Amino acid sequence: MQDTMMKRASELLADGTVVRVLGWKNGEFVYDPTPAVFDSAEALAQDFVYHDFCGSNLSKYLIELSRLEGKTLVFLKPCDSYSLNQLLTEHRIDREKVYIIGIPCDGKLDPDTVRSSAEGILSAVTEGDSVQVETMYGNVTLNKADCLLERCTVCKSHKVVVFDEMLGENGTVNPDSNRFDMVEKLEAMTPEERYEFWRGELSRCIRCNACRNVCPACSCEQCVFDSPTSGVSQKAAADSFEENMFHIIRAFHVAGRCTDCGECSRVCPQHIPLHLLNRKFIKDINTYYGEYQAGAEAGSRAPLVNFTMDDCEPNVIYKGGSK
Amino acid sequence: MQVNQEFRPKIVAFCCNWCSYAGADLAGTNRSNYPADVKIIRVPCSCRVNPLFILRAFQRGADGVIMCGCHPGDCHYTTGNYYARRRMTMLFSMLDYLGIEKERTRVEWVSAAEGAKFAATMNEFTATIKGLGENKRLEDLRCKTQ
Amino acid sequence: MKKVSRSSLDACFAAIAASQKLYLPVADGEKKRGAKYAPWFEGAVYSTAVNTVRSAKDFFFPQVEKMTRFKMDGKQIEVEDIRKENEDFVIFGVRACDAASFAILDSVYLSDPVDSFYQNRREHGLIMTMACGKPTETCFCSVFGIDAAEPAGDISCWMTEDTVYMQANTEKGEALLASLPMLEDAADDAAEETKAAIRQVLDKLPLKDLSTDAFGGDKLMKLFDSDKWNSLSEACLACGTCTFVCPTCQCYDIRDYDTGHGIERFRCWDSCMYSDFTLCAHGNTRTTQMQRFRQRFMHKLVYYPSNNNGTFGCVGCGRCLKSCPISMNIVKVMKTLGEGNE
Amino acid sequence: MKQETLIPKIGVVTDIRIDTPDVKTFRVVGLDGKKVFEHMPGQCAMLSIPGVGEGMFSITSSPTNTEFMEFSIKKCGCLTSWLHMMEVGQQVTIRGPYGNAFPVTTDFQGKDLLFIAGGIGLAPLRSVINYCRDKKDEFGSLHIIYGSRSKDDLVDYQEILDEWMTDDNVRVDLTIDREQEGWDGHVGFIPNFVKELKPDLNRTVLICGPPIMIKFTLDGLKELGFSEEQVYTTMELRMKCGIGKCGRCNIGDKYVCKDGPVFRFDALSELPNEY
Repeated sequence: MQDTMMKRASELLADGTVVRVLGWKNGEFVYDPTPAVFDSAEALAQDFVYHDFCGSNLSKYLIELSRLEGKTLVFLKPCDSYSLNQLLTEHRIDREKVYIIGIPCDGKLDPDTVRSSAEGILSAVTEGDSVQVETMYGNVTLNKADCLLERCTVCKSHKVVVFDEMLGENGTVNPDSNRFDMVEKLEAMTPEERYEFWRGELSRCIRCNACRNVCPACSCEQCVFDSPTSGVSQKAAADSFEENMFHIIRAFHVAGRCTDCGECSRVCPQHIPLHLLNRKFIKDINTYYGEYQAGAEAGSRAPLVNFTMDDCEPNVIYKGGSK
Repeated sequence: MQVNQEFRPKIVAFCCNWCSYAGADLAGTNRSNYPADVKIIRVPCSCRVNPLFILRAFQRGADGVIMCGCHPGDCHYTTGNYYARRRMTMLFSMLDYLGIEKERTRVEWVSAAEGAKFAATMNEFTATIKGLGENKRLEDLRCKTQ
Repeated sequence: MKKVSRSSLDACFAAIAASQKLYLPVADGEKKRGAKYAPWFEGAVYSTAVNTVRSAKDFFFPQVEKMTRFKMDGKQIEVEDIRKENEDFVIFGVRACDAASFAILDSVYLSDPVDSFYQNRREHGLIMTMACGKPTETCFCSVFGIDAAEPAGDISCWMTEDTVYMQANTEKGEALLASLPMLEDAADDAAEETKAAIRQVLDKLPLKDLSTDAFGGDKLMKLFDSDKWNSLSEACLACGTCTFVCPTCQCYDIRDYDTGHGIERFRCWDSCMYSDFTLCAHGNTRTTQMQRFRQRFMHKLVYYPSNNNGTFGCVGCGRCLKSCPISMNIVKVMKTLGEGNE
Repeated sequence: MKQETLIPKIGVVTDIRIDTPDVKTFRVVGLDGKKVFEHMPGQCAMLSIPGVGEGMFSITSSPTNTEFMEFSIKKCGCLTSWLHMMEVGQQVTIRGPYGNAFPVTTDFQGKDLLFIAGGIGLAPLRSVINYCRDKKDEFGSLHIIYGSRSKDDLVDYQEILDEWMTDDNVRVDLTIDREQEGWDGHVGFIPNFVKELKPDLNRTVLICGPPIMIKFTLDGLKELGFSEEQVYTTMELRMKCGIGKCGRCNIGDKYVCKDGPVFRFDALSELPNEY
């Protein structure tokens, strides 16, 4: 795949369709490619990579890049294409300035998960369903399914929803994704258990803002949490309230716009399952206001900036079991 | 020292200027009783209530937060409360999801003519909160007086 | 040198914890993939993970620290000094890199004027280090002259399959070891074999040959003006992950919080990666992410050495290599800037 | 427990003088009515209103003033706006003194000095000017070139007229940016004015003002034949701790709060241009 991508990118650079390519750059190790902009075939040949550790979502970078002169070529995985669509809906990206090549994806690996069963990774190669890891302390063969990023284990869609051209076969939406299982499990708990669960998770937060800054839906020029006059500006999670508030408000701000790309959970240095907050909102929206997938089509109206006369009343949440 | 004193909850009520605030006024002129523990904050429309307001109320020591607005369809600004309705449903559901007692939050539609409903709602809500006791799960320890 | 069997290690912890707070790394987080320092409790399992997600600097320079309280009354202000003498505590299992980071923090906080908050914690903390049995590919402490087989601290420990060796380096450490009855005497060279084994692994680390030649105070302008910063920083998300997990990042912010019954002044970690780090009323001196990104690495590799006799402000713990959302880190920066600049 | 510089003392504002529409001068003493601490010309102090913010301000009164300290503060942000609303009797928190000072006891001894200030930039220099006037025999003559947007924006105008201009040892040249009714002095920007005046090349120069003014004035001085070793300035960046630990006010490896705020230009030109 990498070679095909590189070849196509070089062609598009050569014929002037695009002036730069947004992709992944080879890292120090096998698992740490960095998003990078390439402006020549030589640069691509030198550093461009695409493999199973290229998990990062490139769509947010296009906000900046689409403001530059000339077109930018971007490679989008199915997840990323939903984010891009959502950004198009919000008029954050100029579609004319972006050339999208869709690339199929069958799940990306989580370096941290690999590391937890293979300390001292020197190389890792995917071969079918397994990952061959060479470590400083010997070779290990892992099951690929066990090393995937959380979002990939419950993949919602293999379909690239917006593209100018597709490399390889486009996939389909996966209606059998059980991505809400954990949300349901939490809902079934008692409030006390839920409270304990979330305290345990959120108390680890170090307020590094990685979740916010990586989030394609968090595209505000200035965040409410950065405003010195808002009164909520706190760099540090000074107490449990701050921790709760930051994550509630952040999830709320992206509710209805979150495409469930899972970047927040991927980047969290403390492995807080932040996707569970977003998925709760997605699930609630689906339940109360009808099925909605943010980013599935450009231009759709997000549920929280929409209404119907006969929406359910807020007391709906008091009804029905522990729900 | 305060020992064995009856628990007096702090309750914040966000009332829309056009209906619920007038409803509260009517409750007053009609001499309907409702607890003094309810602190009313007048907002131009229920839609003005940002989720942050609700959280901030809890941070500052509220034990319960209720939002009152015009009945759906009666909004002074035509559609404000429809948006508020969705927003609060989502927020309250999230609070519940985080294990914060859902009974501490409520939305009630009170028109300018419903003074009695306002008083009754506040009485009932205050009783509920009294039953729940102090807000412990969404408190900011720094704001507690020693 | 003393020794204790691994089966008696728990008893050893219990004995320490009986008289003071003891913190040790335990598995943490979703699927227990990380490790964190936690207060010892009955049944706590010491995690041998090569490093905790957060560094040990938290013990001396916590993320949030209350400094002063103000009572405001009309035009009057009353200042309340809320500092208290810290209680004694012991941290077990600090790695050589983190142990070396304390010296770096010391040179900032214990230089005149002394930071009494930090000093207070430092004086009451006892550090028990643990040699790295299984260093990992992200480790590069040797680049900064740190020997993972010979960690510093008040007490250094080495762990084998069945035994833990402990060597006191300070009087404080000596006293603690003397108070533990379950320790047996061991030959002074008992840990040599373990050390040799560790050094063998260290010698195979992929990053061991990272060069620091291109860095230091005397290279200031050359590095500052390098055109490589643009491409290095282009993907940076401006989050503070690298700074917050870093054992040597020491910048802080001072903020006031209105509690409704007074003002609490606290300090919290700050990150030079944040846009408001240098924001003044008249504008910002670092307006682009490239400038902020450059500041972080210049501080570690140039400014800090320039002010501290050439000591680098990095200890090679590798945390930023594991945590950065876009996998940009000090190793990549050093390699890129070092190219052709030796 | 040890003295902690980060824990401030209380100061009382005993007098407020309105200098210009956006600059006020505050007189501050301790709770005991005496000076809170001693300082040298050019040093700064952290003033704060708890809950509003804390900021570094240069002490504009001369150390030779044994009764009080003064701060000339321009209203430009959150904290300064609050300070401008203060009334006499208001308490503020104060800590310091921070930073180095102008080398008045060493390099400046016996020298003729040239002060070039723009707008609020006079504030830090006023401390030096009055120090030198009070210790006449330690310094040569003083030449002050001061300019502002308009006559109303001249800080300490009354003091300039009444005290500095009447002092035989001091020469004052004033300028404003644009023609104004009731102004018969020079009109024009400071860099050009300095070039026109052709000040004596032996003088040691102290510049303070907006960055753009400093830049062009320095170019002008070099054209006239001044060397960078002769010129001093004082800097300002965002500060939190004031003691070189919080890590934000650095220019290269120098912290403005600790190694500055006074820099000689030859030292500054060896540092990155990040200010």
